[in-house]
Amino acid sequence: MQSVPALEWHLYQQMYLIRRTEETLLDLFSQGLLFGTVHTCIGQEAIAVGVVNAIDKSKDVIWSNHRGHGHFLAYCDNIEGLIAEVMGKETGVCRGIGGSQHLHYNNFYTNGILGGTVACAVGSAMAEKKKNSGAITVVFLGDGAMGEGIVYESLNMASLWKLPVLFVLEHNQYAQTTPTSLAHTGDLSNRPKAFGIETREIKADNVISVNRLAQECVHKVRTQQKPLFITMHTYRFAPHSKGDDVRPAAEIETAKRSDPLTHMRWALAQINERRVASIENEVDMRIIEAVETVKQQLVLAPEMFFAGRQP
Amino acid sequence: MQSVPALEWHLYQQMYLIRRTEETLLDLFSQGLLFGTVHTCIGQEAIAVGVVNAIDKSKDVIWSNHRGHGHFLAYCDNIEGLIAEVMGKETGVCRGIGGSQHLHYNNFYTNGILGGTVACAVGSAMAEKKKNSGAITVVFLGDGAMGEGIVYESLNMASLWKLPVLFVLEHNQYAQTTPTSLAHTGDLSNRPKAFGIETREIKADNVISVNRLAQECVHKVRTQQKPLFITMHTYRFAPHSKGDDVRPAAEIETAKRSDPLTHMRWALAQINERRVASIENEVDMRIIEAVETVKQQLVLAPEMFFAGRQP
Amino acid sequence: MTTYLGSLQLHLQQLLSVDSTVLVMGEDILDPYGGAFKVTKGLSTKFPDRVITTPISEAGFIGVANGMALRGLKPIVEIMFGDFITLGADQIINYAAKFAAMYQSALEYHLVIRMPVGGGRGYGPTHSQCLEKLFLGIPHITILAPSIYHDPGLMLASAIQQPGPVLFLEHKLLYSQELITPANSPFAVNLSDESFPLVRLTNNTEKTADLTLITYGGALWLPALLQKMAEEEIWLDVLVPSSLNQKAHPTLAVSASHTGRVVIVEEGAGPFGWGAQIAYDLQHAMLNRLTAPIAVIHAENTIIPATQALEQLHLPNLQKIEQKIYEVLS
Amino acid sequence: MTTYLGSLQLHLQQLLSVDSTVLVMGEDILDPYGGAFKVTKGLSTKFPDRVITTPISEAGFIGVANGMALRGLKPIVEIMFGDFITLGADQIINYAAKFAAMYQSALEYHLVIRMPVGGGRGYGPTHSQCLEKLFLGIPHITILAPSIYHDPGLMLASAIQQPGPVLFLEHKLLYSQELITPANSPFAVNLSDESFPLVRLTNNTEKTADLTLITYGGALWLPALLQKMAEEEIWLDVLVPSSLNQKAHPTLAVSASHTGRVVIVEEGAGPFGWGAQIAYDLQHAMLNRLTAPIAVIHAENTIIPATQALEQLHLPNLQKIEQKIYEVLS
Ligand SMILES: Cc1ncc(C[n+]2csc(CCOP(=O)(O)OP(=O)(O)O)c2C)c(N)n1
Ligand SMILES: Cc1ncc(C[n+]2csc(CCOP(=O)(O)OP(=O)(O)O)c2C)c(N)n1
Ligand SMILES: [Mg+2]
Ligand SMILES: [Mg+2]
Repeated sequence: MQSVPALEWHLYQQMYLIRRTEETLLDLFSQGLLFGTVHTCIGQEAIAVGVVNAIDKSKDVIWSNHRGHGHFLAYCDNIEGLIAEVMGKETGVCRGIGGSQHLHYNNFYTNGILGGTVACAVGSAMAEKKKNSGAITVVFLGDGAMGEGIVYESLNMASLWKLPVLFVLEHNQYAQTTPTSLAHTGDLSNRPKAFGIETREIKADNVISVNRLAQECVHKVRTQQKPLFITMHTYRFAPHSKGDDVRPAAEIETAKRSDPLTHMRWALAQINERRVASIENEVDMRIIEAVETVKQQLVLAPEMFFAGRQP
Repeated sequence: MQSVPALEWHLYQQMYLIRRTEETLLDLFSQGLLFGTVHTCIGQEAIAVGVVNAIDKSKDVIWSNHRGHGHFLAYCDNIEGLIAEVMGKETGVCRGIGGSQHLHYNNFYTNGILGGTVACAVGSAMAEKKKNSGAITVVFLGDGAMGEGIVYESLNMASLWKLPVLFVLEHNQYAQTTPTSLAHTGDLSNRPKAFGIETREIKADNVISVNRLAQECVHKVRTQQKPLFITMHTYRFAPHSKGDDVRPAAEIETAKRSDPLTHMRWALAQINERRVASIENEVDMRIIEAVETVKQQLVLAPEMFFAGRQP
Repeated sequence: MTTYLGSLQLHLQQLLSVDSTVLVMGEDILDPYGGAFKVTKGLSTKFPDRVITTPISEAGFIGVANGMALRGLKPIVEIMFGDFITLGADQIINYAAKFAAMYQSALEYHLVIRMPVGGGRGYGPTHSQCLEKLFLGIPHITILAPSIYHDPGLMLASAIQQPGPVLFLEHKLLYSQELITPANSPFAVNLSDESFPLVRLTNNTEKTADLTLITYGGALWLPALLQKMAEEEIWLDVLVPSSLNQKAHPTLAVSASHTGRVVIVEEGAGPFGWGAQIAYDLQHAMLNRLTAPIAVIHAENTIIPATQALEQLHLPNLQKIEQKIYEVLS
Repeated sequence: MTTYLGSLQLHLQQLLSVDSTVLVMGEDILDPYGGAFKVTKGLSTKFPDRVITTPISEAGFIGVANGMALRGLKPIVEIMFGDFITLGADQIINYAAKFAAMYQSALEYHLVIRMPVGGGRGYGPTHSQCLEKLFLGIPHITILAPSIYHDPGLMLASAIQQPGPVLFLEHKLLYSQELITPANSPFAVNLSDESFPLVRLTNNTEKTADLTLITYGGALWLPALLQKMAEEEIWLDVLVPSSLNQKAHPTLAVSASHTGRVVIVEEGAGPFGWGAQIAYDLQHAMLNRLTAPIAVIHAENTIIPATQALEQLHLPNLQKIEQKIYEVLS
């Protein structure tokens, strides 16, 4: 039996946890137990897990987007805080006020408005540099968000001011229902290059390779104090949010053949199938428990929320 | 005596007219006869004249910016309409309401807000393409304006939709008081390239070469129905607007050695000094007359202007 | 039966059919998806050249629409959620709204920007706002907000003929609603004879009303309110303008001078909204005839919470409105 | 003698001296130029690391400031002309204003956005506006507008300690003006004891005032108006708040309930401005004590013309205000 480093088990555990948590959220949605919007990263987990496990969680800053559950769970493993938030309970990380698209926890931030997060990320990188904290900032954005002008303003400033920010483009070929070819010209990686930013590119179906590349990049950003941009080619298996999928079924099926989760499961199962099962079992139990707990929880008391009103 | 095509005399005449008109505006400003802001293109005339004389003035569209007098005069030769506008008289092309930064005449448009004009230009190119008018759009922007995100949104759309728009970057090395090195990274020409747009570059001190390149580009844009981006390296000899110059005097002096006006004058004078003098004389007279006429003119009657108010 | 959505879809089709200068732009508007709220459903199949799906570049494509409008086309732009209109603020305020007056030119300029607004779906702080207050009082912008008592499609058809930029607000909760007309309404409904009509509703056509209620847009609480008040024998004169960026419609003052009591309801959060100006205009027109201070109800002065129960409490709702009516009547 | 500009310069220097987390960003703010209106003059020489000149990317650098503020720095951002704030609307409304409430977190978050506003210099339609109405009524934004009766530098120092984003409006005509204090004013001046004080001015301390005049910001016509009215024996109680994005200061209603007559003057163009809400609050608080309708004067409901003579007629001016006062008094 070949020995596998603890890291790999950990990365698999996180990917599985994200997948199952999001599947659970979709179930809860179908059951009418959850309201609003949910954007899952099913199929893209290798990015969240690979990248977030490359940073220093004690100090580095993350800016995520509308599709942020995976980044969040990889960052803090707080299943209950996330489910409660999405279900609108007071125990959610933002007490149910932000919801799925507006998460904040320690150094983790998201916003439901595309593009602007990238400027904020450049700002947090600048702040940490000024404070000499040694922290870097990672910002996740989609191919669609590359349509926003503020992204280019931000690339320019990050490069101009030599800021420690790692841009992670999750290129899943679609923005909602729009294929990249109807939204962009040229290779998206050329754009950061034009602003003097070094780039990397990877097919993000193997969490180990993603993590290895991310580690290299994080190190570079931290030591050289300048930005770097990684394009991660990926695909989401689930609809944009719920039931709004117009992609060809065959295309989705083909993409699923490079499911990062299945592949890693297969590899690890070769080594220790029981361990895989036990990891999964543990995660399943945690999620079930989290859901049961959250179901019992309350919505934030109105007087608590409205106390924060402006006069 | 060597024969020189009529075009060259015409280009010189226009450059001279622009230079003298703007010097006159600065004088009027100093005399307190004119109020607000005036941004002159003194030193950059070869761009306005070279490019605008390459288009089909009967149908092509121009979007200009805060530094638009030169583009305007090269387009329509309307000295009186411009001076009156800047002096706030009812005979101005916008009846004195727009002022120096907000000009419109036939297919010529400007706005005092940087960047947004580029999106409008892409829109006018799209409109003319949809209408099959055969018209192209030219948009002038400065190196500073390349800081605005909407410029990149526009480059992307122009390229994506294959629109007949010619971007002309007047790279005068400064935005107001800020040298390019404090505002941008990398070579600005790489940015349009990253959006799949073909680029050209020229030192814009010779109006003939500028015009030749512009003709080639206009032809290409019109026949191939896709965008093109020219970077014109230039320098302004006068302050940004009035008295706000912090550039080293020596730098300005050096730049003046490649004054496109002086150079062409010298070349033409070799051939026919009297003709040069007579062209200049005629222009001088026209400007003097225009100023005298405009001075007598009135401000738009308040009831005329305020009739356009919203209820 | 016609729904709000159906009317918009129908009239968009007609507009594109009859006028070849009309075109539609926005994010994800192509078939089979047909836009986040389905308003453009079927359109790109029929008019592939004039239905343009855009990159996620709200500022940019509003700018593109500006350029098109100046060159004689009539773009109808969809902003996927009204909350994103912040990104187009410059193109609307410093470009679209200024062209005609700034150039002093009799421009043929037509542009409509459609956007779904409002809460009630648990979409959270950045996908639920009514941000029209951003543009109220900006000269030369027309702001329209058809309710279910208006015909939104008809209004859209008029909007694209209107000179200057038009912001066209569609409350997201209305799409699935059946339109209410004098024929199918349980309450008396009247529409003024204007392109952007004022609707007048009452729960008693015989009696003088006790109170003037003024609102616009979503207002799905209205039928229940009329019913409830009728049960209490409180007679309401309800006025629902569809054009917002102008001083109070004269009929508002007429009604208010009869009732002397006015409640204004708007969904936008916080003060400084539409209602404040309408209240100003009314007190200015007929101070002496007011028997009670004019009251404005708006959403609470904070962000819109994602969690449903709190969202309901955040927005103006039946209970808050009833209570305010009693307060003003007492 | 301290000018408005001098006060801002001085306090900026002090702020950067005493608090190493404060930094300043904007276009063309470095020495020797020191910004389009010279507010940052001298600053970059003293604090080269904390005075950052930016590309022309208003949305982007407000976003950068947002990120910095979330991470514990206190950025003071300059927008060269207030008209360009449209480009930052999304970062202000959907980011800055939402963070604290949306994240339900006791964020230490400080951000001030300074901007020169207003007309009178012939800069034309896109460089002369008072666009604060865009942000009035947006929850969780503080909007400040020091007049020459306030100390703008002191207010700036308080502003950067204020939680949440602050928009700080500096009327461009004020920079060169000497600050008016109780000591050097020909009229009685009082400041309330608040960080963002309400100023009270009167042309007669003995008599009960005939009319309450409420205004903010530029208002350079004020001394001449007080003088003129004094000659006519019309006694004014003038109230000048410095904090705008909130309901009427209680003192306003107190004054209005004594005089019964109120004129509100604001420089923004068109209706739906600050004055409408203040008028609403006043009629709501004391309808019975109003002897005349409240009147609001704002700039004309159109763009600001470049030509000077028309610009003067566009803005609220002495003559229009006088006339309105007579109207309200009669
Ligand atoms: C400014 C803005 N415009 C539009 C939207 C609506 N929207 C949310 S997600 C999305 C698609 C984003 O695509 P991409 O960036 O590729 O991310 P993905 O969903 O593929 O992960 C759109 C259009 C938004 N949230 N913000
Ligand atoms: C959106 C916006 N931001 C800032 C300004 C103020 N401004 C006017 S011109 C200028 C410098 C522009 O530089 P550049 O684009 O290089 O043109 P140049 O003046 O050199 O011709 C600035 C900052 C503006 N008009 N619009
Ligand atoms: Mg995508
Ligand atoms: Mg320049």
